[in-house]
Amino acid sequence: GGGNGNGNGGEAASSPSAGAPASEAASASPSASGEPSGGKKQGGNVTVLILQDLDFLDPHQAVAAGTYEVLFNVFEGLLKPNEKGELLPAIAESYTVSDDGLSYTFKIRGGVKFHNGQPLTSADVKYSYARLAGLDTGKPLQATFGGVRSVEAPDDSTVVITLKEPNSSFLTALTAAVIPNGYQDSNKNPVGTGPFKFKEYTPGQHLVVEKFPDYYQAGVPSLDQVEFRIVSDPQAGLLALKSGEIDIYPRIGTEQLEQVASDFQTLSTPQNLVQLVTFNIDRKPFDDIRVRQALNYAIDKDEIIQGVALGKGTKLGSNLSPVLAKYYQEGLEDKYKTDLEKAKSLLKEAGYPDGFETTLSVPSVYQFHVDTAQVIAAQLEKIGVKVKLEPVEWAVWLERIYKGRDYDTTIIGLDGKLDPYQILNKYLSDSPNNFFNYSNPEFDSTLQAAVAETDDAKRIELYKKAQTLLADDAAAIYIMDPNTNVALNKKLAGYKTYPLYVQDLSSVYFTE
Amino acid sequence: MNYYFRRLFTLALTVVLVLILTFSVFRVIPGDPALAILGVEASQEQIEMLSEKLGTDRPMAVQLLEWFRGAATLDLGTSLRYSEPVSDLIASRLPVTLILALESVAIVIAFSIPLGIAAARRPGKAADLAVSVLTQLGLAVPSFWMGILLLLLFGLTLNWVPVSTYVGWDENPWLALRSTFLPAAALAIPQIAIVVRYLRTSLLEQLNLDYVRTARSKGLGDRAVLYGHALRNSLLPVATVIGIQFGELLAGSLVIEQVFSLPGFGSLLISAIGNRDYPLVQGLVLFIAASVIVVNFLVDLSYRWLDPKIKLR
Amino acid sequence: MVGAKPSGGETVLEVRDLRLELSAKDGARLPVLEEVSLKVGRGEIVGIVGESGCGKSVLSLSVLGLLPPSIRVAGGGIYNGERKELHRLGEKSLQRIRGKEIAMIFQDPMTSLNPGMTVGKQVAEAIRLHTGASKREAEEKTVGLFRKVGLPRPETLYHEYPHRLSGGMRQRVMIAMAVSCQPDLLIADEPTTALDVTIQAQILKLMKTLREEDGTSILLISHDLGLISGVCDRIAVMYAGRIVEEGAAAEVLRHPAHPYTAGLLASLALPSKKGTRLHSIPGSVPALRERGPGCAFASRCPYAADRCLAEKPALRGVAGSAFPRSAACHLLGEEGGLANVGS
Amino acid sequence: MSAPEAILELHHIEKSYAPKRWLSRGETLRAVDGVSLSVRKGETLGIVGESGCGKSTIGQIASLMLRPTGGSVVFKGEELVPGRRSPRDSRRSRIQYVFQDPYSSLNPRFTIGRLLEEPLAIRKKGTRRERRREVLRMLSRIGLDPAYADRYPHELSGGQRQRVGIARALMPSPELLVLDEPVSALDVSVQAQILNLLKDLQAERSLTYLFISHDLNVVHYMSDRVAVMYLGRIVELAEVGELYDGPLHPYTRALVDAIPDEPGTTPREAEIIEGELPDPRQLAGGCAFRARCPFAHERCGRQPLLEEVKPGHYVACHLLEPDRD
Amino acid sequence: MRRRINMTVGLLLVSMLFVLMLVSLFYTPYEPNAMRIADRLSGPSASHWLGTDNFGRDLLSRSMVGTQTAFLVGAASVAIGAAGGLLVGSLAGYAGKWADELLMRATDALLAFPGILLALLLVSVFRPSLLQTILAIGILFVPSFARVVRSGVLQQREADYVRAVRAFGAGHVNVLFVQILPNIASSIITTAALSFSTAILIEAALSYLGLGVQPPDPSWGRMLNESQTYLSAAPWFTLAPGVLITISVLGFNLLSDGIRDARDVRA
Ligand SMILES: Nc1ncnc2c1ncn2[C@@H]1O[C@H](COP(=O)(O)OP(=O)(O)OP(=O)(O)O)[C@@H](O)[C@H]1O
Ligand SMILES: Nc1ncnc2c1ncn2[C@@H]1O[C@H](COP(=O)(O)OP(=O)(O)OP(=O)(O)O)[C@@H](O)[C@H]1O
Ligand SMILES: [Mg+2]
Ligand SMILES: [Mg+2]
Repeated sequence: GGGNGNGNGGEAASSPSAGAPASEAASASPSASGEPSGGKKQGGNVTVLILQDLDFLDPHQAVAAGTYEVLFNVFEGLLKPNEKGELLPAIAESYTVSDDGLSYTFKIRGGVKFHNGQPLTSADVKYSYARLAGLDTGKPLQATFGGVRSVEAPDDSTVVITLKEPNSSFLTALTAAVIPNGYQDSNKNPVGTGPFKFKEYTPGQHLVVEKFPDYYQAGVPSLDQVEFRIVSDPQAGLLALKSGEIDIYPRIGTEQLEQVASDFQTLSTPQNLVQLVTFNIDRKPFDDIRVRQALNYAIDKDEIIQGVALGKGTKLGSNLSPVLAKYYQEGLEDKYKTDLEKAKSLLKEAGYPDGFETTLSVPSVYQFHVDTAQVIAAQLEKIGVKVKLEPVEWAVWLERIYKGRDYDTTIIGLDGKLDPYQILNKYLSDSPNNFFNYSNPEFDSTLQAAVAETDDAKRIELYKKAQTLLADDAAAIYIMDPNTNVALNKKLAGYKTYPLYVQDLSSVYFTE
Repeated sequence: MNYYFRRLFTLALTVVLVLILTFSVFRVIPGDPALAILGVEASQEQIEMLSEKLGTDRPMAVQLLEWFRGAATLDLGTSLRYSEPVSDLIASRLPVTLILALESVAIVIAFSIPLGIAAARRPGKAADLAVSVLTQLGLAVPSFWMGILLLLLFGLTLNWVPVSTYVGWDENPWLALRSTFLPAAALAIPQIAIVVRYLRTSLLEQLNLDYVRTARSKGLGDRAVLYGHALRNSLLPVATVIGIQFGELLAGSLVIEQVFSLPGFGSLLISAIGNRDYPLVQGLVLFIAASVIVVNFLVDLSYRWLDPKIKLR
Repeated sequence: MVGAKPSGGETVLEVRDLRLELSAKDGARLPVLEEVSLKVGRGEIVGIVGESGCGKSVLSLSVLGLLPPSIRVAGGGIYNGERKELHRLGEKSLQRIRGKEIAMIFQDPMTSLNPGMTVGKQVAEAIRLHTGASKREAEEKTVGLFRKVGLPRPETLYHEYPHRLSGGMRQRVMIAMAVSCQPDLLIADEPTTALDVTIQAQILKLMKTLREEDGTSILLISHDLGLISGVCDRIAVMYAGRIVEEGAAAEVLRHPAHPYTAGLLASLALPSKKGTRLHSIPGSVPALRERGPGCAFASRCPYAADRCLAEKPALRGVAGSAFPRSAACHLLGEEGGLANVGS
Repeated sequence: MSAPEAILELHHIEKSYAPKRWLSRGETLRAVDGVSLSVRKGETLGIVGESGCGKSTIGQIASLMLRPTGGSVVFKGEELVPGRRSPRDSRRSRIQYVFQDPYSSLNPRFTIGRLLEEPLAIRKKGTRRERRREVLRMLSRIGLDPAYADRYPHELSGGQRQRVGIARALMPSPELLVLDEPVSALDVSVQAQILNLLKDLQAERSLTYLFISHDLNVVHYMSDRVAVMYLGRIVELAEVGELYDGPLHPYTRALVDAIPDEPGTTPREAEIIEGELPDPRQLAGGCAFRARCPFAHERCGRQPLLEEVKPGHYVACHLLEPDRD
Repeated sequence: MRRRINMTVGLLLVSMLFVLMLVSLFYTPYEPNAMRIADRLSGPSASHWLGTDNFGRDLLSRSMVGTQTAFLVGAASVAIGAAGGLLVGSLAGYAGKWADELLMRATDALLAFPGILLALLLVSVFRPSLLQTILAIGILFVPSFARVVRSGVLQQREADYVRAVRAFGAGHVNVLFVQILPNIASSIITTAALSFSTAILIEAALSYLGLGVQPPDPSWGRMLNESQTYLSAAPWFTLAPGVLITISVLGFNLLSDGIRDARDVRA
């Protein structure tokens, strides 16, 4: 995923599954906006801007982050993340994990209804998760369900899920949507159990949802109807906001946020995203750690944060955002404090006294990255590294660079998850997504140990060590976690920001 | 008869050429539609599964043939990205682009004919010079920049027109017209300039022809000569130009829709190209090319009405 | 200077000392016509001959105020039968005269009809304009006119577009249009030049018939002396913007008074000259800008004297001729005796 | 009918124009339909006829500029295939063509000198110097000041341009000149100059002329023999005096009747044929003149052949058939 | 009068831009890619005449360097279009028959296709970049040049003066290059000038869509694209590139008109 900037961010990493074990509460994600003075008013219609169109209405097929963001209001899983990244029970009332960590038993909440009025039973859960795990076909619809051995529904209110091997990050997968047993029409007329129910969808234009009166949580939601309107151009979005045509503009550009600050409520929080410059470590000269370190020393992250994000970003030193405070290894951000002399001498040591030429490929759809790339090119110039910018189409980036690993350096934003394993596993030597070509046996064993570890404190230590290893190896240049900004109508209250790519409208309400 | 046959044959040939062209485009460019949909987190199995489901794992030639077979029965296939029939997607975006194009054509006609006449009536005089300066400027300002300027002026500064809200044609026709007025105007301005220039030249040419002298020698007044005789004959090249413009307007709307964030063909096509959603791209290209060609064909037919000399041989 | 043939002395058109000036691009004022005088009597056919560019067309256009904007009347006057000063009339009054009192036919029947309107409508338009006839009446009258000018199948022809007609047919349509409101005068500017030999003869015959039946006066313009000499009562010979000789057709041709007329006749490749060397006029017509102060023909004239180069000769009566005639040449004796020039 | 002294013979020349556009089925136009003709050395053969009857087509085929759809061209006993053989063939340059329009046939970007030099330069005859000398000599011969060599066509008068056109055709020293309406675009007073020049040149260089015109007087003046064409066919061919004094074909008669009277003579009562020229695309077959002919009867539904009715006088008309019997 | 005005103003504007381009090769007030984040989005001032962009880069310097891209794209694509058009057009016009039919149908097909759409598809085949943009626009121009050349050749081929030299035995090469092409040169030049401005417009549109010239290559269209984010905050950002596009298109259009008028005079 992208960044904040022009709202182009956020699509790169796009698995909807996220979460952390409910008991293990995550960090201090900032929540609700400043409570306005007026009292709460029931009802009302709200229009929320979204930047891209939806890919599928079927939550099991949908992969785009932008879709998950919207469908979050319509669907629920056994568990549901809150604004702090903690997993709370949703359809499930409670659950237990067997000692071997292989078997999960869920107790279904009573009185949960689907939008079509049908009451929810364990059969629906079984159908949904078996479908996701591909138990019939042998091919899981979602990778996170790959480790599921079986899903059983011993009675109407109990579901038992068995894994092939223990996995501490599995619980996050259970935020996946539950749909009615045997329901096939999700793409036309999605039916879920969330606070809002689907009303209509016009491709390229909007998706409208309305209040689901039978939602199991009383008084939720407050709004009668929410329209997610697709406005792909930020300038048009700004105009629409100003003219009152939309009420909530998530991921508004930083420039624009400042412009509307006086007339709107504004929020700006880290979004659990890692923007980084990656090296193709298999290629010369990046196979030499001194070169990678030299480039790290040459970069001035503060200048980038100033220039591209207007200061609204958090400096990073490894592949984890401080949003996940519990796992976050502090102090790595300044490991490679800008030092041009050191950078030059490292280059000299590596045999490049006059620098070298390289290509920085950047996905052209993300203006934020394109901008960052321009600043980086200017900074590297100072140590004699000539950077040729190569803007590539997103589809080309995915195929050639991400899958094909055919590049020198590239710049991208990697979406954060609620669980560090799912963030860091790209660096495993045998990971199909290891487009860095990073390979460090010590890192591999550390991460493997972390995911299998059941002890909380030990696991945290292992994850921190993994981060440090990445930083030591200068596996990439970790730049920042750009803030996500939201501008809201001043009459609205109760809006929560998540360390995830979601819009939660269930808590939003109008004030008098 | 023969004429129509030949025309239709050429038309069909043109469309097929255009389609093969687009298809080859997709043959050469890198980018896997399944990957484009699934993004970075997708596993290899997921990609393969999706490719199989989309049918993109088959050889290109098979896909092309299949697509043509479908297109022959007006089935444009299913969008890879939206898994909706391409024809439905086109239909859902058509009103916007069509209104935009038609509104522009209407604006073009409404403005260019009086301006052209004003310029041609007294060549070299003040009105002519003014029109000529205006048309030169109109031609030179890129329409999307004109759109930005209009947006800046009428949307941001004056707040005269709603911006960025596209109101459905079926919801409120009046608002729909109003919300597309600025982009339509931005699109129309360069085209007005073109038509005015053609009309002026053509009218001046006609006014210099012998038959105008004959008409005057009958005792007809200036207006009768202009409107009754010269104008009609000079509309012939203008009709051609407007026919060609329809295509330009359709294409121009691709760009202007981006400026005004209108949910028309433009955003659909650009995202379809980005997503390698080739049935959608093919469908859109086919549709646009076909409409351009059909409009040009209609213009050809209007020749018959405007110029009896052209025997449709 | 009265019409030679029928009906007394009534004049339908008089041009007196007309001078037309062309404003050139560089601002120069060039005389296109100088001191042109001409009368057309009722029922008379008057021919004007002269080479390309001598001013025949501008003369005819000036009568109805149809001159191009770059050419204006700079002297003299044009009067119709009622002695209205046509050159002073406003556009509105001229419109009432055009087509009704004075009508015109142009050289090229291919381009002189509106290609986008049926020929019938084009004729009916003129009728409705001047007589206020209804659509029906105008159509009936048009069909009648078509029949009169010898067009086949007049009813169906009414609805045809010009391009479906041959040149001769189009010229007949033009004539029908011109005579539709019984004008006193018909000006025909090279009406047959674009037509084939056999068709030319047909059209000239038709004009003659019109004069006989309706008494229409005709001003017939041509560059072909031989062709119109048989049709005209009187002819005027123009050279470089001036009338150099004028008189009864037969006399002018038989005894040309002006060296130019004589030279022209001598250079015609007539059957009688077979086997002999043709007499030719050396040089070519001077361009507008090259016209000096003297006689424009002087540079080509075998008899040119010093006076001819210095001074423009005026048109003067020629004595010793059965009908009134005049010529503009210094060689004519003071008393206007015929200089015996020519073959 | 070829005479022994023939320099150029045309045998059954046909030229039809197929409809231009691809896939359209319009009628083909037979511009020339079976014309045979022989031109004798040193004579002037005139061709008259109305516009579109195929005069220029014949002329261009005769000068090998156009390939006929049928028939052959024989020059001095040797068959030449127009358009097909090597263009630099020296025999080809023995026949030259003079265009009707003296303006459009001269490249506006070339000087007169270069225009005249071109025929020689293309054939790479002589050095530049020699060619230049040749050009200047030719200029003075046709009555133009050598200074004109550096002028451009638009600086010349019509008569001067036509002189240049003729001069250019003479540069390769041809034996036969095809003159396609060489004076039609000129003013009467200049026509005579050109006609005189042509006569002089013919005498000087013993040229043979194929002289095309629609002006019967000019043809009469120039020609020894005259062929009359009507819609792609020759309808009558005879010595000039005989043809004008005793035309046999009704169409020739109409043409001759339409000649204006000589100024000053007593007017004749001319007979004028009615009707318009038919569309050459829609000829029904048979005698093409049938529709306008006052004497037409059913025999005229067949195509009449060009037959010799008197020595040297050929006519294609059914009316004359009984005469022969 | 009117004629001379077209020519004069056109020449004036074009040569102004040309001089600007030449100057920009050696001198710009600032290094066009030098960033000064502290100065970002500052309005026009004495130190930055046209203000700065979102990286604090000097807009005047960037606009100046943009002329290079504009001229390059214009000249190169016109060259490609003219060369291709000359080849196709003269082949079609001169060879005639089926070659003509084939080539003309193909150009018809290309022409039936709206220009921008075609350029868009072509650029996406070639991947967006300066070179590919030039190629795409160049290909786009081939049909229009081909038509001009073909109709010129067809017209001239049957002109009497060409038939005359052919009668003297002139070869095809002579006829095409010595006789015909000089006489249709002016219409080719007119088309070229017009295409030049079209090229600038299309490049701007493509770059505006993000599909044409890519950073860090300077391009006016790209600048417009970047400026749109800051439309209300920094309206001057959009002005310099927009005005420059307008001026250059205006200049080349006027020049094209001027050439055409001049030709009319001689005819
Ligand atoms: N519209 C015009 N603009 C400028 N000059 C003109 C215009 N019309 C005529 N002239 C000039 O006026 C002079 C007389 O022209 P006019 O047309 O009367 O000649 P003409 O005798 O009719 O010749 P032709 O036999 O060729 O028709 C010519 O020198 C011509 O160049
Ligand atoms: N290239 C061509 N394509 C089609 N038809 C042609 C072509 N050239 C001539 N024709 C037709 O052939 C016929 C004879 O033409 P040609 O030029 O020989 O006639 P012409 O007797 O010289 O006429 P004019 O007196 O008008 O010069 C005409 O009907 C003409 O329309
Ligand atoms: Mg005239
Ligand atoms: Mg001819």
